[in-house]
Amino acid sequence: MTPETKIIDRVALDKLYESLKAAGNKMFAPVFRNEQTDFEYNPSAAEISYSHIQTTQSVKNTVFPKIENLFRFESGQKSVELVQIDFTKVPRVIVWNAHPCDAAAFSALDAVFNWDYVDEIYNARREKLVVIGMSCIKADENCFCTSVDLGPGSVKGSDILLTPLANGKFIAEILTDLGKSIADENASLFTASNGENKEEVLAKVEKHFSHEKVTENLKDGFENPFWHEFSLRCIGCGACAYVCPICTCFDIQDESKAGNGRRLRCWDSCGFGMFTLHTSGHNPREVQSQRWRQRLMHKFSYQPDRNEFIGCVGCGRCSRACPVDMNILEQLVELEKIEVAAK
Amino acid sequence: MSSASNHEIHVDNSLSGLILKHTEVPVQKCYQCGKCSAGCPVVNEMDYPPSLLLRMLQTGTPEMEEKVLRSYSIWLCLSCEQCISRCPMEIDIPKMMDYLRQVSYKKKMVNPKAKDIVRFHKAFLDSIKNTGRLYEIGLTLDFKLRSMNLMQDLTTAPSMIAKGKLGLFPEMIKGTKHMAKIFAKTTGLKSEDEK
Amino acid sequence: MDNLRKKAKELLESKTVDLVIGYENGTNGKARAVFIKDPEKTGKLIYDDRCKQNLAVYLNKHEVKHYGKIAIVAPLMVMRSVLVLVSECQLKPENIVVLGIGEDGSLLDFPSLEVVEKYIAKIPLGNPEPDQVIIDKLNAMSMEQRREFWQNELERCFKCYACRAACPMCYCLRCTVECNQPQWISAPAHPLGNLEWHQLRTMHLTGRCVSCGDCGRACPLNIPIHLLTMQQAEEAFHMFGVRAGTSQKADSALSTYKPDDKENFIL
Amino acid sequence: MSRIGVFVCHCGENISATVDVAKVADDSSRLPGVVHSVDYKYMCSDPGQTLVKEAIKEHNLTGVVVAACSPRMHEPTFRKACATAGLNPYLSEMANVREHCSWVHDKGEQTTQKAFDVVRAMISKVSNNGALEPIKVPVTKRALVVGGGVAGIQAALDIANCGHQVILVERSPSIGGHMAQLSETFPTLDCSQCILTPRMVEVAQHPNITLYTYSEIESVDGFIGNFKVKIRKRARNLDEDLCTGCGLCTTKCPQKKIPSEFEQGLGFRPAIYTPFPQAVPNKPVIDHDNCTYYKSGKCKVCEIVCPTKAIRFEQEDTILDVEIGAIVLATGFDIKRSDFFPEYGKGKYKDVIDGLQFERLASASGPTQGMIRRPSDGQIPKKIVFIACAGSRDPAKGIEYCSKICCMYTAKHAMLYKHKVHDGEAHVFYMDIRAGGKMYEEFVRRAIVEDHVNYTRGRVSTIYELDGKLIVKGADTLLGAQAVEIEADMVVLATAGIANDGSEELAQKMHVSYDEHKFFAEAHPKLKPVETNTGGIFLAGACQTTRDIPDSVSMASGAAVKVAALFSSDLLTREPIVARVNRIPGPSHSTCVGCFMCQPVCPYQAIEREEIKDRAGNVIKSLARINEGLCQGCGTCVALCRSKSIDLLGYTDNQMHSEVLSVLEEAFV
Amino acid sequence: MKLGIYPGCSLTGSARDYNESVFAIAEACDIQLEQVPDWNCCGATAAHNMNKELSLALPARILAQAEKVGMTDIVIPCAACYSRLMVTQHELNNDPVLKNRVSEIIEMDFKGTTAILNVVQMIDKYVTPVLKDKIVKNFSHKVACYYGCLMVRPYKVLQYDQHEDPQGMDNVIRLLGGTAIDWGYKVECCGAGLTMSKTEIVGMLSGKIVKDATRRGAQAIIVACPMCHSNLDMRRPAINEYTKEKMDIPVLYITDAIGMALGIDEKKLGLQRHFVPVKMAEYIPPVPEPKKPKAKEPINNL
Amino acid sequence: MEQFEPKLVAFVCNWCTYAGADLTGTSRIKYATNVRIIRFPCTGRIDFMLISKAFANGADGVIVSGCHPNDCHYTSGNFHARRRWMSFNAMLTFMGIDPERIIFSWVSAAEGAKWADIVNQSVEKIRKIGPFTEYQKLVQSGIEEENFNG
Repeated sequence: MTPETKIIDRVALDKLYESLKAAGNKMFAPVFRNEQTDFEYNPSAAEISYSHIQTTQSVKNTVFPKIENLFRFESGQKSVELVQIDFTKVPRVIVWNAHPCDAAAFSALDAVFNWDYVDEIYNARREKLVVIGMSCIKADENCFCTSVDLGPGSVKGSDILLTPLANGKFIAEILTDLGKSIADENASLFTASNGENKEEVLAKVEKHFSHEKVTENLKDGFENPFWHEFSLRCIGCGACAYVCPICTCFDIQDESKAGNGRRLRCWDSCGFGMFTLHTSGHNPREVQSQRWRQRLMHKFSYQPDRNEFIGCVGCGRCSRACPVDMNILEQLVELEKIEVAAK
Repeated sequence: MSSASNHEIHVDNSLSGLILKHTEVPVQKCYQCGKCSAGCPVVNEMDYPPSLLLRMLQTGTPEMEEKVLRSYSIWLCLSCEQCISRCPMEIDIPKMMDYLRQVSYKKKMVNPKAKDIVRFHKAFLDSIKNTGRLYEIGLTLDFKLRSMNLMQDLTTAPSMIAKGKLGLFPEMIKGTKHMAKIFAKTTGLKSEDEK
Repeated sequence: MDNLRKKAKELLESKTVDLVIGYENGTNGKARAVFIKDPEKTGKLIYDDRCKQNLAVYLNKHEVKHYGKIAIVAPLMVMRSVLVLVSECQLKPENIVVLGIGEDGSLLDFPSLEVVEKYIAKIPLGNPEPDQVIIDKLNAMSMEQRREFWQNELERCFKCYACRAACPMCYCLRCTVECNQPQWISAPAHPLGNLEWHQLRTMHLTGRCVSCGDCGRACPLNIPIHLLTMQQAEEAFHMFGVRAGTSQKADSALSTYKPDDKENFIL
Repeated sequence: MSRIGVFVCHCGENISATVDVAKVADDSSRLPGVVHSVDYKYMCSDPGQTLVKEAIKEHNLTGVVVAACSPRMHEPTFRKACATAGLNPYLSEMANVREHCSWVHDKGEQTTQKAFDVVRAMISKVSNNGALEPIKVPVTKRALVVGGGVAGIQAALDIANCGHQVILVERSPSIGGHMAQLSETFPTLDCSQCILTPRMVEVAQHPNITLYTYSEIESVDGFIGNFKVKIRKRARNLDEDLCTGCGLCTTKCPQKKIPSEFEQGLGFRPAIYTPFPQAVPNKPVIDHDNCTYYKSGKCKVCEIVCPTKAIRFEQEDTILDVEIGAIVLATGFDIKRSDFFPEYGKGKYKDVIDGLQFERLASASGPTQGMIRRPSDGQIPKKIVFIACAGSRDPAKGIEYCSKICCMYTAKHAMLYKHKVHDGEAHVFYMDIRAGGKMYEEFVRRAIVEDHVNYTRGRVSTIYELDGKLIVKGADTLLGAQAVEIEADMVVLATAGIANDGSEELAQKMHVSYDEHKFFAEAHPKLKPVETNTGGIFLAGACQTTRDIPDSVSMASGAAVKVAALFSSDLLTREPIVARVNRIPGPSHSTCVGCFMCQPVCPYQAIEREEIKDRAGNVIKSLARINEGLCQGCGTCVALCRSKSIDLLGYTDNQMHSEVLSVLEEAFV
Repeated sequence: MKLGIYPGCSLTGSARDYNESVFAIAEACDIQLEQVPDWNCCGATAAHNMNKELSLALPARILAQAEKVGMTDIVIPCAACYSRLMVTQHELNNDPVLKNRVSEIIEMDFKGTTAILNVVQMIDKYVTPVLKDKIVKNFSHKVACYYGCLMVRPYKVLQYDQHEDPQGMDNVIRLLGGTAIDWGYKVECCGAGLTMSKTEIVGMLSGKIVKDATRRGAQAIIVACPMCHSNLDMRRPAINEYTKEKMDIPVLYITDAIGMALGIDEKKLGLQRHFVPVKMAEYIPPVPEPKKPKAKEPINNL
Repeated sequence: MEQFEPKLVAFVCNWCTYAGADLTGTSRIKYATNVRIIRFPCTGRIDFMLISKAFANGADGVIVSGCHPNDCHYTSGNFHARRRWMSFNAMLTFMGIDPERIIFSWVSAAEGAKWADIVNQSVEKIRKIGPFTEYQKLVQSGIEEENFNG
């Protein structure tokens, strides 16, 4: 469809939110609580934060929850019976007020979950997902979306992208059919655009590096001493992976009692020491530098290779969450500069 | 069998508690064997032998503590370290005595018989404070004046001078200002140049 | 700071140590860990109020250990962590030089760990004031309120294990959460799994926590989990008279006992 | 999948009166893994056991649960039954439905439900059981007694009189120990040698006792019932069969001025000598360090005079290999010598002596024939100062403890002196008098009241010599710590009793634990005072702490009974309930991180350090390892281990975990 | 051979003689002694009696001064100063906070790495090895070596010699050809710091020492401390009052004895400055031992 | 109203409390049926995690019992256990989980009657406190599936 642009004011926006919520959609919107802003299911319109730069966690929880059941099982004396999950019961989820980086991340997730295996449950959730984006008018020193081909006003991944104007109103770019249907259903809340220019209000995010150059450098960078040098500080926690909108490592667990239970999957991280431990005792990524390398290589070398996109949207969450200041931007800038190790 | 054996001695506000806190000398450890008193060279001149002082402190009663602080013994102690070198409980009595003297002096409870000793120490320190080194004639005169005991040593001094053992003029070190500062910082008094 | 740099340089130049672990200026006005092998680079070292990370966490890191003899910039909590690690055979005393930092930020000269012990013996140990205030507040609440508080806090945990990774005492090769025969702890980050995990962490740090607060600082979700271990540190002291990280040979709270340990709940 | 058989016992009506046993059996049969389930009147009876045995064979069972009485009662019965039927006995468990159920509850559904829950828990546990092999130990019925003092003599005689072989090893050339050196004994003042020497002779003549004197323990391997001991029999340079003990060699030896060990340096002996006239065996040894022949290659006077030609200069030490079932350590104690005390002259004053030296002076067989003479000039001392607590209760000197025997022997010494030198003055400096024992307090009072021994409460600071007198500077703490100075002719220090020289080394060889003062550690301070934490090794006498003769003798008899009890059966079976540190493949080898916090927890010192080395021999890792011979299976280390690297066989994490889970399944009450 | 020296106040005044003999024997053995620059008084007994920080700061300044010019070894002839400096260095090395505090007080860096030698240690290390060839006249006298308190105590800090029966000076005397007697007052206190304020007590304490040495037939008392020397030598009137007889046993520094054996001029050693005249040269062979009753030897019972 | 019947699990040591409970049986002293006994070699073996597991799996109360201090068959297992329980108690209290649901006791092999008392008292106590629902709620909540199934 051809995108169209409308205007919506704050009061109408809140009304839009409440009406979507009232219609039985599960709303996922950012709230300021516990000294940080993070997405929550179904907060009231008044609770929603519009002033934050970045939430602690990403929105991947909507399609790739931190824990989800894969199936249930019940055992009799002789046999075990599987009970499948009814995917039709997946509710429609509307991600409200997602920044362009988060919105863009869904396409990366789509690629991962449909690459060599089509993940039914993921797709079931994804199909029911609506993204109402929000352009960034503020950014901080950890943001680098412009370096990964995105930007504070990037429309990628949003069904509707809002951009707040100085006068308190919002530009609403209706980008997809899904977006259009929402706008049409609530047409009374929107007014026509007067040619407001969103570029004027967007945050300025400097381009720090060329990701193409980084990808190129990484091709022969497996044995680069860089990894050891730059990962000494890393303590091997999973904070970066857990807040990342694109990281998708997971673990599969069975939980049962008296023979009945469920198989579930939950988040994991390639940064954990035992992530790649084999039964034989061999661990191909034995030390942290190898695991850190894996994280960066995966995002900037393997994924571009395999799925033709970079596994990073420049949201800067990992740098903010890192307890030991493993700043990814700093490292990418270094990686752009670094000489490829002699072959 | 293993068990943690960190038996700690309780620190309270009694004098023995303060001693423990400030000098780490555990008065409560004394079991009154008397070996310190047995070996003390000046025990016969003391009003309370060292082991008795420890016992008095162990009682923790204000009366006993006052007696200790007003005692002549604490000033008479020569710091010869004989007691600690033989004490089975390794109670550092000289260190304790140092502390008791400081408290006794601060609380103005110095035993009248010990006034001379205090005067001498003060004269000694003043001498260093002013010149950086000990000026023996100055010290002697100063001390005599302070103690008003002008006749004592009248016989030795002239022969000392004769033997070349007393310099008539004080030796000054270069860092006298430095010394004054050290005194000021440790005694809390202002040094000359800061006034 | 100059003293610190000078001393670090001396140690590297004289090859007394192979590596200096300290703090440097990080990105965005933060301070962070730095690893220096080259004496010429000791100018990077800093020490100020931003230097809060417990650097001892690196002493058990494979790649760091590999360097050999290490000097570590050590404010009190690092000193104490070093002693805990020595007492738990994770660190050889001959492989560590403690570049002590006094309470006023000055460099303290520690010729040996014995002197570190003596130094610590003279310092009143306990939880940092602001944390203790919160602990006291929690303790003043009713049992119900406390449960609610912790349930709300711990529910948010998504098990990134930053708390574990940041703690110098969490050095196990295989954490109990990674055991699956039996599965002691539910692996997923659901409320029960979270509660079990934090109980486990708290119990395993009882009498071993040096109250550095790094677990809480590391938590990306700002869950005040450090209060749990800090409270236990205080309890271990009250109940057993044991403070972690005061001696190289410390008998830790739970691996020793006194026949006259006092409790009031056993019938 | 497990194949488990469940056997529910009625125990007559003991169980069936309150528990619906048929229902329990029936419900159990429907549980996953259960292939056979029956109830029966008396499971422990022969036909009952046959039921179990047949079911094992018929249903090819992999596990058995017997729901009956307490396992403390019949666990061995059913394990044995399983074993006869070819099922590993540790694959059977008992569910206690009698003591813990039918006897304590009334008849009703709930009681039956409880019985079923307990059975279900045991089924769950047993499906996680592993086959274990009981640790079976044949018992070699020969005891080794180390140390030939009064405790060793008593233990050896008691064991030998039970009909068992005993090897008695003594380090010095004769048995007798310190007791042989004593003059009289408190509180009866009877002659020590008179009561000891008959027992020494009895040892030598006992058909069940093999005596190795002048011998030491070289090494000990093995474990309870099966120790392999190497004994170094030092060369006496003598054909012991030929030697008649006539003593001609000793009288003719040209070296005569060697300080005698037995006389505590107060007398002399030649280079070929027996330590004292009543020595057992009464055969001399040659002291190589002082023998002219060994020093210069000439002399051989002894060889020439020996009427039986028994001297063998070329003889060498021999190592004897012996198999031993139990060991009694009776290595005794030693005392600090006067050179340990810098403030008392550090040994430079000849007339400052220790208590054992005084014993020799007072002994009728001693160097002065019992006359109290001072060592420096042989004069009879007119004033003796006895100093108690010399070294004891003195943390600065490293000895915090009370040596226990000094108060008594000091009183005895003062008394003996007063009895021998009537006009002499005896002063005792003491700190406290500890005279707990039958007739002990009375004895001390007698010294003070009847024999006018002057007791002063205080410690002596220093002693120095002046004009042949010893100036003793002490204080009288009962007089306000007044200084006391005594000019004495002789000073006797009641020096601290300490662990015998080499006891640490011996303890390490034996793998028994010892305290910080190197005294051997008992297994339990109250309930196992003669056992060590190492099975099969027992303690007697002063090697555990200083103690007097009656205490030593009673302890020796106690140890002898322990040995006899151990020897009462041929085979010792130990349950294989021991802890084990896990092993995993690859570079980690184990999940153990080597924090060794488990070590202080183990009461049996069963946790050792194992070093994992690479091919080049570099240590890459230290791991905890459980010595299964020492482990008693309490499992405290298991619960303490943070990385869950230790498990307890028979009570594994898996077993306990599944038991807890299944006991709480479904319908509970 | 170059060594640092901290003379201490008394060596510039009442113990000038000691200073002279130390320098004289050093010169004779090719040891150059260089004073710690701009040294100050160590504070002696007075400071630690009255003020703990001061008692540490004063010695710390001295050591810091030495460190500043790169002196690694310093000799301290005065036993009191020796003890104070050793104690200070020990305490500060064991307490980094106190070390910082004291560094701040003295406004100087204090490392605490100086090797501190007392005079006997210096003799052992640098004089004894060359002594044999230099002795011109055996010091064949019977003397009592007196160590006093502060050279051997506190033992835990000083770790010097056997603290109840030190042998350092005795060995030197034997090396010089003399006899060192065993006596009861080797490590007793002479009264030290009370010399001015409680002279009668000093008279008693020193009197006991002098009397015991005399009674045992010593021809001189050998000391290595200016305080001991002044109490035993200068306080004779008080001593005589206590002993009720005139004591004329001279008191020599250990360095005097060495100097005499090396044939150094008495004036150069400063012997003329001693109060009790030293006429050692006149003494010919030592007095024979008083005959003891013949010892009965213990009987060998074999 | 039907009376609430609490579920209790008892972790006991083999040498004292298990034997004590046997004595209760041989003495035919009656007590409540609500308890299930699990035998351990020693209180030192009892991992605090097992107590957590019991609660997570539906126990309303846990009894932990072993030899009196100084009576441990293995010398010191109960001393170590005591420290562990002291710490565990302190932690639970701080987390707002009232440790009153865990009943610790020393019961010797001679104290058959005491064992019956302990069980009866414990059952009464837990009955009064009520079922441990808070804990069991935790077990089921938080899974996304529950979220989308409403």
